[in-house]
Amino acid sequence: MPFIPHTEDDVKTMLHAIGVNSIEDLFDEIPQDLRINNLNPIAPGLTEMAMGRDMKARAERDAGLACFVGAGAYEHHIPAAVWQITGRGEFLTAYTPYQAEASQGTLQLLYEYQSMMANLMGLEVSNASLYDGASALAEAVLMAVRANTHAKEPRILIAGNLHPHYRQTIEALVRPQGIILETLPYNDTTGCLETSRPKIDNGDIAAVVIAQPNFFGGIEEVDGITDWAHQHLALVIAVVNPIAMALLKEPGAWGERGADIVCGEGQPLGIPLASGGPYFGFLCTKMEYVRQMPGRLIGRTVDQNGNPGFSLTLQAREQHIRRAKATSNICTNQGLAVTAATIYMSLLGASGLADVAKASHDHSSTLCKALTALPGMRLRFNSPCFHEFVIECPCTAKALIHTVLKDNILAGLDLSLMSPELDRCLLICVTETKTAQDINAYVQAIKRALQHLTSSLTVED
Amino acid sequence: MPFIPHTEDDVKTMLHAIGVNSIEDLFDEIPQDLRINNLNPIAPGLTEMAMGRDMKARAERDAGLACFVGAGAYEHHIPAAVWQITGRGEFLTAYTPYQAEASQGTLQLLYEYQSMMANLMGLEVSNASLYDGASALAEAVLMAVRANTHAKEPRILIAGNLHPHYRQTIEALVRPQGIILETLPYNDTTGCLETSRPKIDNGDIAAVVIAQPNFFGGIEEVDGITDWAHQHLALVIAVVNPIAMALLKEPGAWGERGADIVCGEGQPLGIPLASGGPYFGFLCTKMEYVRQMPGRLIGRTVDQNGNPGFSLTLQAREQHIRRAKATSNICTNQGLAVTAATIYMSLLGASGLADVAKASHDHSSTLCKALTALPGMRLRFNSPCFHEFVIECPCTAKALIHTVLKDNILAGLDLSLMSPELDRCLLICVTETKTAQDINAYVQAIKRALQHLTSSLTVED
Amino acid sequence: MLIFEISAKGRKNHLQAPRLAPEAKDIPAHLLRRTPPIFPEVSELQVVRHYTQLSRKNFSIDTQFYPLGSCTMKYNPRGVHQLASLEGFLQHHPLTPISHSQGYLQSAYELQEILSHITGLSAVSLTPMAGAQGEFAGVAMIRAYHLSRGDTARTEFLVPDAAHGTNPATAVMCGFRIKEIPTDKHGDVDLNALRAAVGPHTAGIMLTNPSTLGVFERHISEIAKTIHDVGGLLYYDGANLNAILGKCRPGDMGFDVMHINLHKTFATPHGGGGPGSGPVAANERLKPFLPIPTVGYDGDHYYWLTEKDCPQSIGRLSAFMGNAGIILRANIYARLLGHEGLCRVSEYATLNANYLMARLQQAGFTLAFADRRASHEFIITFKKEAKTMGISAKDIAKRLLDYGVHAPTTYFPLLVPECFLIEPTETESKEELDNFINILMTILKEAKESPELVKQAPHTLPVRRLDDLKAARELDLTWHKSKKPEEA
Amino acid sequence: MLIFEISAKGRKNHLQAPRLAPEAKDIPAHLLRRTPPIFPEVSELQVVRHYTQLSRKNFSIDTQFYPLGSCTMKYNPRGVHQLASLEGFLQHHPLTPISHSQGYLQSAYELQEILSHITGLSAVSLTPMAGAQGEFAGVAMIRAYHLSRGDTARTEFLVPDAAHGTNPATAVMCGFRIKEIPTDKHGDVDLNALRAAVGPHTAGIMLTNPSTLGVFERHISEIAKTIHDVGGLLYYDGANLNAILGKCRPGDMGFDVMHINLHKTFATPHGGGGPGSGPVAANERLKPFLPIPTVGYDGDHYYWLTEKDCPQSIGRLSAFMGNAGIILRANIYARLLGHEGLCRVSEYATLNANYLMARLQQAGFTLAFADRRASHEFIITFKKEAKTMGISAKDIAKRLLDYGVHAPTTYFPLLVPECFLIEPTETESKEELDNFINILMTILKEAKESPELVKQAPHTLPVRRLDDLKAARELDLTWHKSKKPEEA
Ligand SMILES: Cc1ncc(COP(=O)(O)O)c(C=O)c1O
Ligand SMILES: Cc1ncc(COP(=O)(O)O)c(C=O)c1O
Repeated sequence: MPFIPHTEDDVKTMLHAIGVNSIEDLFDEIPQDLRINNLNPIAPGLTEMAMGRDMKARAERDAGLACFVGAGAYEHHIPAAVWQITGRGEFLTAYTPYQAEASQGTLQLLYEYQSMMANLMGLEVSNASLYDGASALAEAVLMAVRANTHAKEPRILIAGNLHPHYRQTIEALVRPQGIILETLPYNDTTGCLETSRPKIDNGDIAAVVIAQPNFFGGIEEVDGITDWAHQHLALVIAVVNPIAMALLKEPGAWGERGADIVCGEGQPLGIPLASGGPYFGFLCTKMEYVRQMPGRLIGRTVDQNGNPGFSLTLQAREQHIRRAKATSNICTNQGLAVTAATIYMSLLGASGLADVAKASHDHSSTLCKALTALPGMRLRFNSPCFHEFVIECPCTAKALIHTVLKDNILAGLDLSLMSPELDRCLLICVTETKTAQDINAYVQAIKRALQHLTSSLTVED
Repeated sequence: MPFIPHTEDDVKTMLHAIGVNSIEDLFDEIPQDLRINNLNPIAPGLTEMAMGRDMKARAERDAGLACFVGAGAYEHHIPAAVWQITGRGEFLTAYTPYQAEASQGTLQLLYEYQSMMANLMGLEVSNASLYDGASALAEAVLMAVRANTHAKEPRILIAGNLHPHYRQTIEALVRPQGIILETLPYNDTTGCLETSRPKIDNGDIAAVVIAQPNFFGGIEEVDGITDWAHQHLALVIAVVNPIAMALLKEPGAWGERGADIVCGEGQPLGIPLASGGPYFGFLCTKMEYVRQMPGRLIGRTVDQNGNPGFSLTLQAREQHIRRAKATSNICTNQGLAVTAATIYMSLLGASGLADVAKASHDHSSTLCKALTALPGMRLRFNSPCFHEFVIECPCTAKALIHTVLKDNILAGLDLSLMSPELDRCLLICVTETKTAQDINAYVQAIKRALQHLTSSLTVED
Repeated sequence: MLIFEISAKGRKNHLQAPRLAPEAKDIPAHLLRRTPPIFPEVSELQVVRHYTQLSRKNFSIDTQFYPLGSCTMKYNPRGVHQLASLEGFLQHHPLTPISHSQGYLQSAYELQEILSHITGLSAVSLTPMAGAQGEFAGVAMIRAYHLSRGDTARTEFLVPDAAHGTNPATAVMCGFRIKEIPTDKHGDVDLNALRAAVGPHTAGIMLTNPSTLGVFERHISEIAKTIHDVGGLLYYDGANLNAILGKCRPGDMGFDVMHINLHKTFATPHGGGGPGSGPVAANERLKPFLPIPTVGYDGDHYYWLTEKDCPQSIGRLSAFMGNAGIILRANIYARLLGHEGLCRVSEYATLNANYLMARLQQAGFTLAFADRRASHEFIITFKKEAKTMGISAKDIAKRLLDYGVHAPTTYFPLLVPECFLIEPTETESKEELDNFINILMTILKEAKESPELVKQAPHTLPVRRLDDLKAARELDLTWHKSKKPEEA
Repeated sequence: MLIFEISAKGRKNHLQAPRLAPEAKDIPAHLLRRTPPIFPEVSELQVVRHYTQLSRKNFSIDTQFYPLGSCTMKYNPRGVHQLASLEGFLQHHPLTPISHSQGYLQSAYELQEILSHITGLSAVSLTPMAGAQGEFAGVAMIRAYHLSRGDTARTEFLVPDAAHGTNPATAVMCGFRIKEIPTDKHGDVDLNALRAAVGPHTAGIMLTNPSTLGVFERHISEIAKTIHDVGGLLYYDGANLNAILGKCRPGDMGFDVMHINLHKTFATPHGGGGPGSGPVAANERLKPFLPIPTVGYDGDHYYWLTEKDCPQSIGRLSAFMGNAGIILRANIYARLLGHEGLCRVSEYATLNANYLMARLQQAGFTLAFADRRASHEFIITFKKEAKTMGISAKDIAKRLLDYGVHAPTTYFPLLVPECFLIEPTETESKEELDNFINILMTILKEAKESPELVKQAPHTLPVRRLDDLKAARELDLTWHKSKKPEEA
């Protein structure tokens, strides 16, 4: 029996020890009218070999595109060591480290992760992960509402150039608690937040959410916004790309006092694209807010011999201790992805991470220049960008994407996802994984596509 | 520096401790006229990312054929657990277990391997591996010459239907020691060894080499040959496919007294095809010949507390102790492949292994029947076969193979490799990995190819 | 030794970083980072050795029996892991057009169907990223349902006292007040208390069945009727689904919505604390409120259903579609087992639990609910031992570690004092269970004969018992350069 | 516990075996197996847990410093392993037509070229499966060369007394008699003895340089001349190539043929005893005799060269083309490093060895060749300690294990009593070397203060010191059902 080790003799002996005649007898407390006897609508099982054939065919069906989409999930080179070590049974098949003495491997690793991540963000504390970037932001919003004792109302100002899926996720996750979400508009020319900010009184706003870079890849003038928020007693929540933080100013250094909560998507740190997950959300903050943090925290302590060791700490914030009064309902988080990210950061080091950021930036600048040299293609926003930028096309983005798909190139994201009036805009990402040849192939494919699309009447356009 | 951890400071400190000024100084004992200063003809290094692109392209270039070739290397389903466990650093990056106390993992595994392999062959002892099937056979021949004290001359009778590469390998490896190799002919109708055997006197022959199944997939009448050899005081060396041994009579049970030495290619037991290696050779024998065995042996013993443990034993047979008088020069063997095979055998169990053998046999019978139903295609030999058979085609095998390659089918092996007069013969293998659809696709492709090749004048034919 | 403590300035793995990394001259200087983060500077070998060594300090299913109640620590098939890790899947961007996503979409769709059959509910969304997020989705759907009918008075959620901590925490996140319902002495919900608690404010109830007490809630139909009668809805916490696969279905019991922990019932690895996946299944009534995206199928192609298709959806719970790789794994696991294999799961999980329970009772251990069948798990209590010998459940748990067995869940559920919640799962052999029984008996003997051995346990692990109080009082959550190496 | 001892009759992993397995009715009954082999009957989880646990009883590079002299235990890059394990490579049948083998053939061809540059020899065959088979190939080539010239009198091979055991064993396999050449007190070959030994019977000499004594043979040119002058040829044992990459080349030293251990110099994993790969390189004179197959290139396609193309070849050494997967790994490793990286290998391997040697000497350890530079390895001897304290090299080796460090090679080469041959390799950090020095110093202190601690070592490993005599006397080489479980 697949994955079940019992022999017929075992079953007999065990039933005898229990004192029943059949396995069926063990279900006798289930009321008869609720019983079913099979799951026949589900297909019969397959052998591992047959499944292998089937899944390989599926994987191939989805493979083969040169990916120039980012939009929250980024293709980076993942050193082989990362997952070969992460995949070791002792990491892969352990539970949450409740028995600290039997989980020092995971616990120490998480402590090292917390140290690196906090450092990367320029803040004092990091938790041990949340689900993903979008849900981490929702948790950050809830945390800010709890932490900001000056706010009169649970009102949050959210950058208008935030990833639309992040915005939707916050809506879904925080609305039930009566939190009010408002938008901080962005400038249509720069793509960055307006420099003229809304008039607010102290305590009107619990927190301001800023994305760096923003959804368009644009780099925000974060110092000014941070100081403005702090002046009005609002907390600053930064949503950042962790690779970008090797190059751009870290949130802890924004403005006079630094961002208060930093969160984002950890995927760029060694996690494969994998259709969208598992990734992990990170969340860092200042020590003063640590008791409002959601998620697990690992602390260094000593054992009864005085030797150093690690364990889950401040569990009184968590659901399994505090139940209805917990800082979040999160229980299982994204431990294994964090394991990979920790190994990734260790392998790359600070300078390697900066190299990844710089090379990505350089490659995207190269493509951007080449594209804007094509007739009818222009840069939609004029702010400096990090490894992602928006091109306005002479046709719909959708038509262009579908045309170059035939060349096995995924040209970018159709920004009508963000708003209907951006339907000619293509959000394009280039990381260190793309070679000069890849970039050239992209430009040539777009050139051919533009000729085709602009010379003929196309259905989509 | 790739894979070198030294910082500039480290180098300074270390040179100082040594008392030299530069690393270059450490090479001062090499005579100046022998020095070179670079390896510039070799290309500059690549990053792991760039190498990944390059090697993936190469791997893809070689991929995508449905493989119906066996001929000494067989495609079987390899359970995922096999290499995920085998690939653990502690197995992968350990050396030969010279320090037994620090290598109990590998040692116990090898002891378990020896137990399973000896049992599979029906013999008492197995070594811990040799390089591959062909070189294992050469070692078996040398061992037989040492072990057979009755033989007047080091003369070996070798089945004429042995894999031609095995025959070549023996020639290369044993000829320098003056061993005489002669051929035991096979019958042109059955493909199996002639039932009328050469007249020999006792002691004329040191050993007889029998392949089961033979190179054509045919199943030999092993009992008669074994008894005949033993009657003439020759040892019997069996070269067998280990998967076949789950179905066919094990060599230890051949004839009255069983084969004396059994060897062969371990690859079918969980090792990927991988362009031909690494595989591993196995070699089993009766206890009376154990001191003539080549290769490593692991024994179970006790430690100083009386607890069981494992260590290399009978090392006095080996080159590192016995030097010029060793039973072989082998040192590094194929440990990791044996690790995989041990896990494979444990996962499959005896009944699973028999299922693999039976399914392979069944699938190959199916294809054989379908092919011989096609006009002009006939079975070349009429003996029962195990998972491999020879079809005589109405055209050259070469032409047929190249035609169906266009359908991404590798149809079989062109037997002109074996001898020029078999140039219309195709050696075809089908294992459990091929589905009914695969077999049907094969038949259809051959049908089309035959129509094409026999209707038109082809260059090759 | 921390990875930071084997760091040396200037060490770098050049092959892992891109070669050409020109400075970003077009970004204004004031937006650039000034001081690099303090990361370890270590060689690839150092990284591999450090984390390989660390991994060896963990207990895991691959190395130990791990009967952690409520967690379903069963074998995570290696074949599943391998196939979900195929390059084609790993390199697939979540925003790829559906024309180039059919392989993944088909797998997701199939899993939706499988979960629907298993739960007896009509529609499934796979997007929640763990059980707790599934709970959020379900309770938020109940909230949305009431609001959609203008029914704004329903501000209370009922939760049995035996419930997992995520249940009350979730209901609060969804804006509800909690009413706790007590358990009767047989481990069932106290029906009188329940009847007394319901009313026009009742939005719904969260329930696990079998409950976290390891017993099947026999009055489930009555409970359902009680709640439905006052206009409330029922949420099923699917953490214990492993116990009933193919035996009964939450939909038939009267539940309106539920989550499934793929990382429990569907054998996806726990990864030292995740990732998991908590798909949510709903009946026709709640289906319109399912979180997006879900996957549709027109007989020809698979496609995404999003806000446009599902205007009443509670919305999006993550940037993309949840833990896609876990969804893939659950699909492969379920299709490997097939319908017969899935039914066997609950049978043998239940057999193992009842066998362990019977044998432990015979050996003198105290069952929390001796008159009940075990489901896939059961509870023993060391209340007696705590009183007579001063040995706590925690002591015994730590001593188990010394014997190379992971401890069961301790101190949960909270209402049984000094408890072990023991879940052996179906993938453990009788030999392993017998070994566990013998170890427990040995420890009990030790507790009598040399109690300090047990109270001071563990003795053989990388660390002795840890000072959790110090950890919380003198928070040390990140490494700083200034800390001395000896401290680590 | 042996895997057989957790076996239970009738247990089976149904998903791993094919579903449809009809009996083979067309095979005569007397050719069929009657009783199945005794294999363990264990579940997939049991297999995974058993072998995962076993693996944890090994020392390995990934977990420990492993300064095993002559073995070059350097870091085996994970990227290399990953790329050599791509499906396209793994599923490629060795007899695939070259049209569908260009990826592999190109990689093999490139490696031939790289090895040719590194060795200073003109042609390479990759087929030998380990160093010893490379030795066989090379010596057999020398034999074939002499015979091809009708020179049948050359029946003797010279081998220094410091040589690795495979050298004399190989020469004997090739049908030669051995003449052992002594070493002088500086570790060089005794030139006078050499001159006295050569003559018309001399077929050739096998030499390692740097030798297994860890020193560079300074008179190599003279040795070469001496051998060549009498018509003999020189074989280079390439086990120590890591020491001289980019510094000097065997071809320039006068060697005619040699092997390269890819599993040493080219960082392919040792796998607990293999697989390795021992390509053989030859100068123009011996090139025609190289074993087949090799890979050719016509500027457009890569193709096999076999017996038809190389009529003088010594022939085939394996069924296909040797350890193809290891060849692939070596190609990837070499191309990752590139020419600069390859030169750095010998530099830092030598730096590490000389640093260790200098520091150990300062710490009071006795060097075997104190007046010499270390190559990539060096020898210390515990002759003094053995005499004064009764502590052997073996004792110290076993005690090192207790400190989590693998022991250096002991008792080889045979001519230095109580020796350690220490090879740190270039991939170990200074910190790791310093740690090793400290441990050795601690052990020396222990040897003085509590000698039993050292003599009884190891204390912390899965087993105590093993009884090798019993193992050899009461041979127990396979498990039998009759053996009692307690015995295991
Ligand atoms: C009964 C019960 N409910 C809910 C959960 C929460 O599930 P998750 O950890 O996947 O969020 C758990 C997990 O331990 C559980 O046991
Ligand atoms: C000096 C020397 N020569 C030859 C060999 C034999 O090489 P292999 O083990 O690859 O057969 C070794 C291996 O240890 C060696 O150290």
